[in-house]
Amino acid sequence: MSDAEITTETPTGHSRRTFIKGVIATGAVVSSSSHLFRARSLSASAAVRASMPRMISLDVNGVSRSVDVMPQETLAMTLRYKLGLTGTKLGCDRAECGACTVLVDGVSHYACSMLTNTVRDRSVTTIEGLESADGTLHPVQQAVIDEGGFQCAFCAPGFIMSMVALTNENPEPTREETAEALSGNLCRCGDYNKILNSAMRAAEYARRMV
Amino acid sequence: MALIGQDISPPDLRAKVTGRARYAEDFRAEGMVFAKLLLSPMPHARVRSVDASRALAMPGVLGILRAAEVNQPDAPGEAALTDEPKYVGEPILALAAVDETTAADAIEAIDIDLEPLPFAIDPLDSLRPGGSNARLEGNVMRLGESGREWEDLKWPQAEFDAAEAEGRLPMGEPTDEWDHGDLDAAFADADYVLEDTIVHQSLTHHPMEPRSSMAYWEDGRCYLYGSTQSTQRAHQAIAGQLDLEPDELVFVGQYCGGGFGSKIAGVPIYQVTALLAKKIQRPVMMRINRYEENYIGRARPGFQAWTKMGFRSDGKITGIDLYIIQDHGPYGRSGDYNTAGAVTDLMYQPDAMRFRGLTLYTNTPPRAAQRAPGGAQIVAMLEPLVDKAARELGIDRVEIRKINAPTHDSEFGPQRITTTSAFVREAIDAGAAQFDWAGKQALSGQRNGTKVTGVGVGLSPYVGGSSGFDGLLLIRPDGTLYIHQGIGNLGTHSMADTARAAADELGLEWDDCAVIWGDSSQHHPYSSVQAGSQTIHAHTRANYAAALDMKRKLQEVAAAALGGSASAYQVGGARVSGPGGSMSFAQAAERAIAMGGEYSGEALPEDINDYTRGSATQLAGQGLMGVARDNFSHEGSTWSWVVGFAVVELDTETGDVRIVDYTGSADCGVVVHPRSLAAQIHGGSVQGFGQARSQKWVFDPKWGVPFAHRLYTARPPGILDVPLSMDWAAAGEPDPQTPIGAKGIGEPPVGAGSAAVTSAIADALGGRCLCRIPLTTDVILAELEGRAQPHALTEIHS
Amino acid sequence: MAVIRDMMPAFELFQPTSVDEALDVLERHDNTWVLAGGLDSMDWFKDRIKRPDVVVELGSVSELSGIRVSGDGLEIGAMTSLRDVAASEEVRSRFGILAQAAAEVATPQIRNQGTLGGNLIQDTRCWYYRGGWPCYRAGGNICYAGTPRSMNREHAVTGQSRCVAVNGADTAGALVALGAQMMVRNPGGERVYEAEDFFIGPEIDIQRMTVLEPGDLLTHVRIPGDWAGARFYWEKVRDRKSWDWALASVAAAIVESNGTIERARIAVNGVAPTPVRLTDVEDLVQGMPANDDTGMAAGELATRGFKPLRHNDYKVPLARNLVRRAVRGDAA
Amino acid sequence: MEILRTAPNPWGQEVLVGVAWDLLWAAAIAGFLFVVGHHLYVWIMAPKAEKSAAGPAPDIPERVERHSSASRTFHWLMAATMLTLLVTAFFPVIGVQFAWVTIHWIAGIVLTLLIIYHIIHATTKQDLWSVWTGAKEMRQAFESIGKFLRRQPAKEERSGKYPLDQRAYHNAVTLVSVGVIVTGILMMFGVDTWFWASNPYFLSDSTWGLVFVLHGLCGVGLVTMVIAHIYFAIRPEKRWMTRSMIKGWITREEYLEHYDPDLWKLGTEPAGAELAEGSASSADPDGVVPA
Repeated sequence: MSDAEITTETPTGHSRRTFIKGVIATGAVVSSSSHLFRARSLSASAAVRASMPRMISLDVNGVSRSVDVMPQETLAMTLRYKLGLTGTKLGCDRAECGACTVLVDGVSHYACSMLTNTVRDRSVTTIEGLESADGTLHPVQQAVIDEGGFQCAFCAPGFIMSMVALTNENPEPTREETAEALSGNLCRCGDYNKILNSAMRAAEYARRMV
Repeated sequence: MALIGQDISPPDLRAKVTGRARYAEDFRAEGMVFAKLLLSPMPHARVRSVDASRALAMPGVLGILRAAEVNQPDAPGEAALTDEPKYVGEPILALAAVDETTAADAIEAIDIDLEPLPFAIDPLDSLRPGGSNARLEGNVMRLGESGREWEDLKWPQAEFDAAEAEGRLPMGEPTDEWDHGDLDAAFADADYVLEDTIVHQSLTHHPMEPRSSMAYWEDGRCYLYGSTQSTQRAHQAIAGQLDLEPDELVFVGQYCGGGFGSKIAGVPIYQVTALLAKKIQRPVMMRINRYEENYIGRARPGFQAWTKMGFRSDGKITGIDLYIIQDHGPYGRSGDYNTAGAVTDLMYQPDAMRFRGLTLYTNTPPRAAQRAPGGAQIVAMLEPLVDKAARELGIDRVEIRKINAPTHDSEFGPQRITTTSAFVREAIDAGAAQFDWAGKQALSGQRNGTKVTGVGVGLSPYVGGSSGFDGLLLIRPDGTLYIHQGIGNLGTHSMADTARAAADELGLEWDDCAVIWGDSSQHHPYSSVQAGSQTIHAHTRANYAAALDMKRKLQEVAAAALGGSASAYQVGGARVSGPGGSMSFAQAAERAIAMGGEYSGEALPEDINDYTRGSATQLAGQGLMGVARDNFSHEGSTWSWVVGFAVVELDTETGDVRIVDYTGSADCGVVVHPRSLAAQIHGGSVQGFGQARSQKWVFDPKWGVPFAHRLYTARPPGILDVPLSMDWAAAGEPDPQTPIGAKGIGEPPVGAGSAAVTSAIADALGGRCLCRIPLTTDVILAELEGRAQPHALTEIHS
Repeated sequence: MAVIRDMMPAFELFQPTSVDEALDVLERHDNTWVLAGGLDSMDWFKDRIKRPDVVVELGSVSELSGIRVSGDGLEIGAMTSLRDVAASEEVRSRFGILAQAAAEVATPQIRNQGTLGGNLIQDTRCWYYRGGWPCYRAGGNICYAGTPRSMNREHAVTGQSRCVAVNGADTAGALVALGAQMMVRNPGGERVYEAEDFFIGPEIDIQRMTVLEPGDLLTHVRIPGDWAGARFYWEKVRDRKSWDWALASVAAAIVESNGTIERARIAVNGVAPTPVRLTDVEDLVQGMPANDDTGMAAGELATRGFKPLRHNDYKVPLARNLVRRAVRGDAA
Repeated sequence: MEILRTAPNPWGQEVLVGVAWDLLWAAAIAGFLFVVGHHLYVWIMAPKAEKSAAGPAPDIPERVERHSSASRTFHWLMAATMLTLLVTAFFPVIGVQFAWVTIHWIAGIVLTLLIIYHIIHATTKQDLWSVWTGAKEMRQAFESIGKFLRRQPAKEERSGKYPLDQRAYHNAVTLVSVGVIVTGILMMFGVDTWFWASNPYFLSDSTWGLVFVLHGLCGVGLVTMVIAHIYFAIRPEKRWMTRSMIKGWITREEYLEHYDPDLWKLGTEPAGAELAEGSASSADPDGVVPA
């Protein structure tokens, strides 16, 4: 089975129409997202002091995007519900599991536990930003595929972002350093051995590319 | 080359590494709004009144759903919403609003009056004279004339006093009991008899993906996006809960971010999403957060147990007396304790055995199967005791396991059944060789500064397969084989791996196959739940059966088109060839559509499940269909085995333990997908490490409120808590009772990992078995320092 | 009354670019909250227990970040990330225990975002308190963790005063052992505290962990050169090797000559509501050989008078053995 | 102003947890306003009272002993513990941080012991009723108030050893002190002492709330009372009383001026002496004598 088929949004069949009618592909919803997740809570307390602009500009995956955020909004929520970037997962929303890991100026952060307003002038990379425009996978992604990847893979985007951060910082990590670098991500399937194998391979691929 | 036995890339992997894989919370619908739950703050209460007027008056609030509006099953069944919450965190009502912050603010604005009711957190407290029960109906259910009946079971104070005096588990009247052989004679025959009370904690499943869901209604049909282990069965179950016909519900669950038994089929809370969406006529997203997942996400039942085991001087186990009190939670009926009895009998093959037990309802979150339910607990509890006997009798610890291990025709359990195959000794030998048991034994007790090394071994069996499900295949005119899979996609890759049985039989390359999964509108066959290690066994069989059906039809289609007898045609290389020539699968598909009847699915076999019939009917006329029920013989009960070998380093001054080496070796029949098997062995074992070392529940006994509701307080293992590198092996002997020879492997590694670690820790402590799980730092340090343990042996939630 | 989690209540956000501006915002508003890395804070907000009207986020105050040599010591801005503290060559080469302690906080992502100041002033992790129970620390009348039936495995074995919560800051013990000073500013000016005086126990203020009052900002940590290059010992014992607080930790700076301890500064944390500096032990070991006997005597003295609660007796031998190792001079 | 504080208990039920510290400020302000108001009143508008005629005083010594040394010691010890209690209780509330708990409960125990001593001493050795308000005192009070309201110049009644204002103050202090002491003793079960470990479940959470509310209310009440007490102790026209509490005696003139020898027969020491010195009831401006 080729990879291309995998990424089709829906399998073939006559019910495809129903599917598409009902559900909006995540990427397409951006322009009309304000009704999904309001910019300002309706019940927010009244006194609005003009401390922060509401519309801010975010640099996500190399693209500058304008988005209306609440002061208390986390980056994970902005990415997932305002920018349609659902690759960043919410596993705990408490900086504990790492499924929401993104890179901010190349450094790994828990997107669930940083305010969107704190990344205004910084560049954010999510799992969606790793693949090249021509479909070439990032060496880390390719390494994961070549090692047979994750199990349930809900943690995968976070782990992959941590691996990217590691390969950027340390081109020749030992297995121990790799484990340490990935210790902010949790895999409940317990697939750590394969994850470490993937990360070691990723470092090797990254070295080869340089 | 046959696909079975090869490493292949699962078809969903690219989506998983690019972030395009869509889990339930990743779906969006136009006009989607958000739901939030109001959870019970009390362990047991009755809702006196609810005043939602302030909440409903808030701008953006769209409606609430109360318990009366959802299905309320009879006790001990669980409803999605309740007016008599039986644990802290149980959902009482749900509210929808245009955004989540508003929904949260509105939940806070609901005035609810709760009447606290008596509650029980520790099962033993409920058995004491005058102890309170978790449920108004009673604290246990016993098999009576009309099935299970409620009972308010109390044991005499004298039993508690006696138990305390003897430092053992109180053991009053059980509700379940079975035995075989002459136990007294067995113990009389024994040269060494041990007796211990052992406690095993309850622990939450905590899959990475919480059970979020999204639903909307269109033209009277409900569209529900959820996370499930088993798509087809979830579709059926949820339709049933919503009182819908299967074709009135479209259920989509393409990816499942972990389940481990907690999302086997329908998830109760999905009803709430669906009903709320119907009520307010808007698409509803119910984002379940980790805090809520802790409560409604299921957990493994804990055991308070006692055992007496007799050993002959040659290591043969003569008799086992086992007593288990199970901590059940407030709903349903978990059979873990009974399974634990059967597992014990199977793995140790005593001449005589008695099992007694009971399961107590408690006001703690609901229990469900968790990867090797019952098995994972009992092996971790008993294996260190077998070590103790081996040490006492001067027998090698691996050897004593081989001495007692069952063979293919060994009987076990109350019904004295046999297994389909038991290559236990082979798996042990393969693992011991891979791990270098003989060499690593030398490390046992070795000291390096304050660290002492312990080497452990743990054996773990579990049920590994069911049968009787359907396969549904279609070759479309594009020449591709579409393998319809009703099992789920929770990362074991069995969604792809079981499909190989069909691909291999039809001689196809993997690139010529497409797996259809995860969406009820894509027509799944009736399938096993993806739980209990069933799928690799059940669906290699079902797909193989369908492939045989398809192969026959290909031959007949070719014969009809090209002439000659059908049996003279060969299938291979995406073609069917014979005396009259050769045709491609694509051509055969066209031809089958033209021929109609059974070839294109217009006529269907009698014995397939109605669900499959419905799906096949929908697909009829679109290609050449292979559809069949798995009618292959299946004599005996299918069990798989994993033996774990671990090395730990225990710091004698801090009680800190590091697992530094681990090998798991399996008897799971034919190895279908080596890399996936390794992942199952290692992943399951890692869950076992967490069970043995860190995960546990804590409740405040006065208020009945739990504390381990965050990941950092529940403490599942992280990447630094496991060895840097792990190894595996497999016996690789095919199971004779299944055509592909493969048995399931999901369950047994958990117990193997846990037991190997508890065994290794006991070894590091010079053979002292602490009889408590988890073996946390404080427990180990208290033992090393000769100080009182932090909690009484029988306490289960502290 | 409902308990609802994970959607933060609305607040107004300020992102000042200077300390003066930050202090000004704090002075002009009521019910304010200072956000450093935000990891502890957001927990409170998401639990909807702390509900500030105004949040002052300090990420843009550049004068609060960075490590610079000051005299014979170092001055570290409170907003310096734990990652930078752990990676700093200056810190690693001269004040190794601080780098070690910072490197063992939680996880890489948290260290990338969490700050030294935030780590130091984090609130306690007592689960009764964090669960929103109306305990003494939360302004109520009961220490729910201190009853004879409470679940207090992670709680204090010493220094309890109505409240039995522990200080969870890994870097705190290290800074006490290094004799660091905390520089605090408010509109009235700057105050400087010795590290050990910066943390206050419930006997002084049951609702705070440090001397900081509303309107105060911890701006810098100054580490004197006194202990530069001493033999350091840091160890943190925890249930999980990442994302976990210490069951107990020890931080020690010891100067030896000819196998004899010349002077020592030792602190344990995770055992009391504040990091505990062991001045008695420091006096005891002075002039004694760095061996297990001295270590044992030091450990025994360190834990004398500890009053374990129902579930945390193990912390007594644990703290004793950690001090013992620190004095004995195990390879960390 | 917030008076009581409630909080959700672990089951989400709202329970009382204590008084709001707004009350402390209210009490302090009330005390301050009383002081200022009273001072202004005396200074500007109080009607001059006639001096009561001193009757014959045949056997009055030059110095009349008003308080024995035991009584004085008691009074000052009590004053010290009371101030200690108030300082340890309220300074932390207003932001002065120190380790107050142990000092507070030890001072509380000292106060309790002093009061037990005082009760025993008063009932056995002293004229218990000389400091309590009885029907006569009540009548006197009503008369005074009536006069005040009619703005008649009040003739200063010569009193027994303890004038009405002192008696009333004593009663109020007794009530409030018993309140803090009883609740304080209960609260001792919430802290570790040398004798027992704390058991916060000694009472239910709602009962604890009530105990804390009562303790808080009484404590806050004491703030006002102590402010008034100290104020009167330093007022010029009352200094003779303050002096007597230090030195033990008053002069013959003072005796004759303020006391009715029939009501205070020399040779008996009435109860409550230690408590009531130097004060005037805030409700009874009539008791005030301009210098």
